[in-house]
Amino acid sequence: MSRINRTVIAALLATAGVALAQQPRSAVEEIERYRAALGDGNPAELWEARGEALWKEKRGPKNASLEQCDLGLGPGVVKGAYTVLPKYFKDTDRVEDLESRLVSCMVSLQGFSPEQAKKDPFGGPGKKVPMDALVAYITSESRGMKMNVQTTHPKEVEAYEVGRKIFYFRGGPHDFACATCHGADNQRIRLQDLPNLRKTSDAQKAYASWPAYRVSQGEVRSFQWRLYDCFRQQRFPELTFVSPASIALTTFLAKNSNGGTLEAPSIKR
Amino acid sequence: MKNNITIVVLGIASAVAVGCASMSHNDEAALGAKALELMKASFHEQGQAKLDRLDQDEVQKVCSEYNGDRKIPKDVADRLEKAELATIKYPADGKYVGDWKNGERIAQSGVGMQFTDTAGAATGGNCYACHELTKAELAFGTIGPSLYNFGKTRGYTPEVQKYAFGKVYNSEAFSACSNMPRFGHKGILSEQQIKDVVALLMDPSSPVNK
Amino acid sequence: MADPMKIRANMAGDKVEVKVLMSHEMETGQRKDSKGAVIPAWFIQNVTATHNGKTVLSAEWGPAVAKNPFLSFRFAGGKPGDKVAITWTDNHGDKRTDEATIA
Amino acid sequence: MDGGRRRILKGTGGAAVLGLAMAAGLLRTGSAWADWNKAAFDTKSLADAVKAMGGGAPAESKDIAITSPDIAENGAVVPFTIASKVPNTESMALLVEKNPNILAANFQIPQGTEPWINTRVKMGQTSNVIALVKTADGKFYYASKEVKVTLGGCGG
Repeated sequence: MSRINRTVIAALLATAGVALAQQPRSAVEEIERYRAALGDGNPAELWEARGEALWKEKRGPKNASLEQCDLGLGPGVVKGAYTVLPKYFKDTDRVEDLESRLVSCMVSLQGFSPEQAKKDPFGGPGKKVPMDALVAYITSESRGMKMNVQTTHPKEVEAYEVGRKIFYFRGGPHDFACATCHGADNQRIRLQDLPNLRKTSDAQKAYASWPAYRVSQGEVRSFQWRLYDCFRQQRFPELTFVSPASIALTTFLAKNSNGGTLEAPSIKR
Repeated sequence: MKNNITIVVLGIASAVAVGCASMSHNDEAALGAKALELMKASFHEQGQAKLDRLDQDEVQKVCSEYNGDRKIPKDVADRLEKAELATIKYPADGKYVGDWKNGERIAQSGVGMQFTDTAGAATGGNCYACHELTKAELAFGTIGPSLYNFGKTRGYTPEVQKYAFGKVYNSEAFSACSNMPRFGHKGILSEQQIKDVVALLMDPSSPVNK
Repeated sequence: MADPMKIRANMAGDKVEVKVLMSHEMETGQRKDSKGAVIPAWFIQNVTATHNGKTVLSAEWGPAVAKNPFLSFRFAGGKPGDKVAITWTDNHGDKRTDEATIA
Repeated sequence: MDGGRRRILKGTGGAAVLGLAMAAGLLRTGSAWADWNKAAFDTKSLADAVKAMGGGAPAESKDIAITSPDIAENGAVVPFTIASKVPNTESMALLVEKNPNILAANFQIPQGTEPWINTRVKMGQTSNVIALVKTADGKFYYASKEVKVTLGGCGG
């Protein structure tokens, strides 16, 4: 808004007796107020409730629930599980993040084919998918707990190191890497703050705020979606859901956030 | 290949075991190869975005290695800048400055070349994503420096016009491993579009210089 | 079948503060799909809140109310243990009622 | 959507088309129309909206407060709290001047309910937002403030 407009409106408000309580605040301060106003009443709760019901519902060819799924802390333990993911799992002999682990459990416990389990990774307008709801529920059960990802198994070490390489990988017509936007302190794209994911404090805050309800889309978005859409905007080809590169990159980012308190599902622009 | 991976993993494991933060060049190269292999298997082509977007050119390869705490050595930077400078195709008519109003539209628009975009459709430069340009637009990014008053402070000279054209055409020619896309070299913006963006920066009547 | 609402009703001083989240697309009828066809409007038109059978709020909404709507309001005369019921009706005639206990 | 409905009614009038329109959810049947003021939701200006609600010219009032951020990070969800100290407030509405239709929501406030509402609306662009109050004696009062809608994210 031009300065003149602001003055006119301030005058109008003053005339109307609605006193401007403060001096005009900066754009960044106003965005902070916007976010704070949304914090109370996060529609992600609707997904969490749906996810909890889905977790307990008997589904698939084996007509079984997911309740015996081992998310990393033993079969059936949901509380805190998200804080240790991604993690190496012996039964599948690979490192899995939450979404890929859910796919594995849908296959092993419920009898879905891998294709069926991966078919609808993300919701959209008028399309609710089980994956988003399960992710919302499971992460909400770790809310307030500290991230604690370990790289003790050689495959965990490898995933972390490969993930680091992917983070710095520049490609596509625009030469973008993850690091292009997330490699320096105190930067913004348009008005959005960009966390420096090379720095512990930023990585903690950023990673631990996903998944999130995105108001611009009206959907709960998982971390797999976060990477998928970042790569789209990097002008890369389409990232395959729960692909090895996505899990490696997640391992790198998740471990860098260790010690950060999970504040998810959160609400974001 | 399988043997190679095992060796890489062992290399990493030992590096971690001794609490070593930096790895040898060989380990990094092997990891890079592994990462590329994994990426090729983890992305699929969609729309205009084919898998060859993962094939890095020299700038992308070198700048992926020199990142974060590893600063690019001066001789490597000089070599890159020289090679990139040679790619710039300056306008045959010698005119660098187009229409700033169109330049403003290009600076605002971030569409183009994503797998969700229509191939061949006009693309934007998305300058505001990273740069402050005018006082009217509050939603500007700070990845790049403020370009407000670009022409006013530098002077509306042909030399600055030419520099601005070249910088937008191929930023790597002036600053190796810059975060800024090579808009001309990579065919993101046409010559005319770059002229229009130059006008936004260099036209005395552009809001950038108000 | 619409998803359940998420309703919270808490004492705030001598009043009851109600916060409710509803699961609804709130499609404006102005958007187009990827093929260029207009997506028909689909939105909640009426919301009614009752406490002990008495209406404590009623609302008419247009499609400009945000997707997955949030609504908060306060009324007097309630006490912990009482029930608050919310009903919405959309322009398809779909309807949903949920209830919460005042805490 | 209402424009679409009028077009269908005027343009063809065929029963089959109407049937299709109903099936597509463009038209509704039944009594729900009765308690949804379609005329008011079709209006484009404050004056017309008030007229459709059965009032005359609204007066600006200092007893109405709109609380919201001055800048919305995304227009899809903009949070507002509206509160009225106007005596005998009977209903409160939220209007967004530059939306395709100005009226976003209207709340009936019975005795015992505080004239205070917190909700979220969509804004297509930077606009004045108006809180409109109707009193028990049929008078209308309003207050307004501008909210800027910014382009979020990477802009792509």
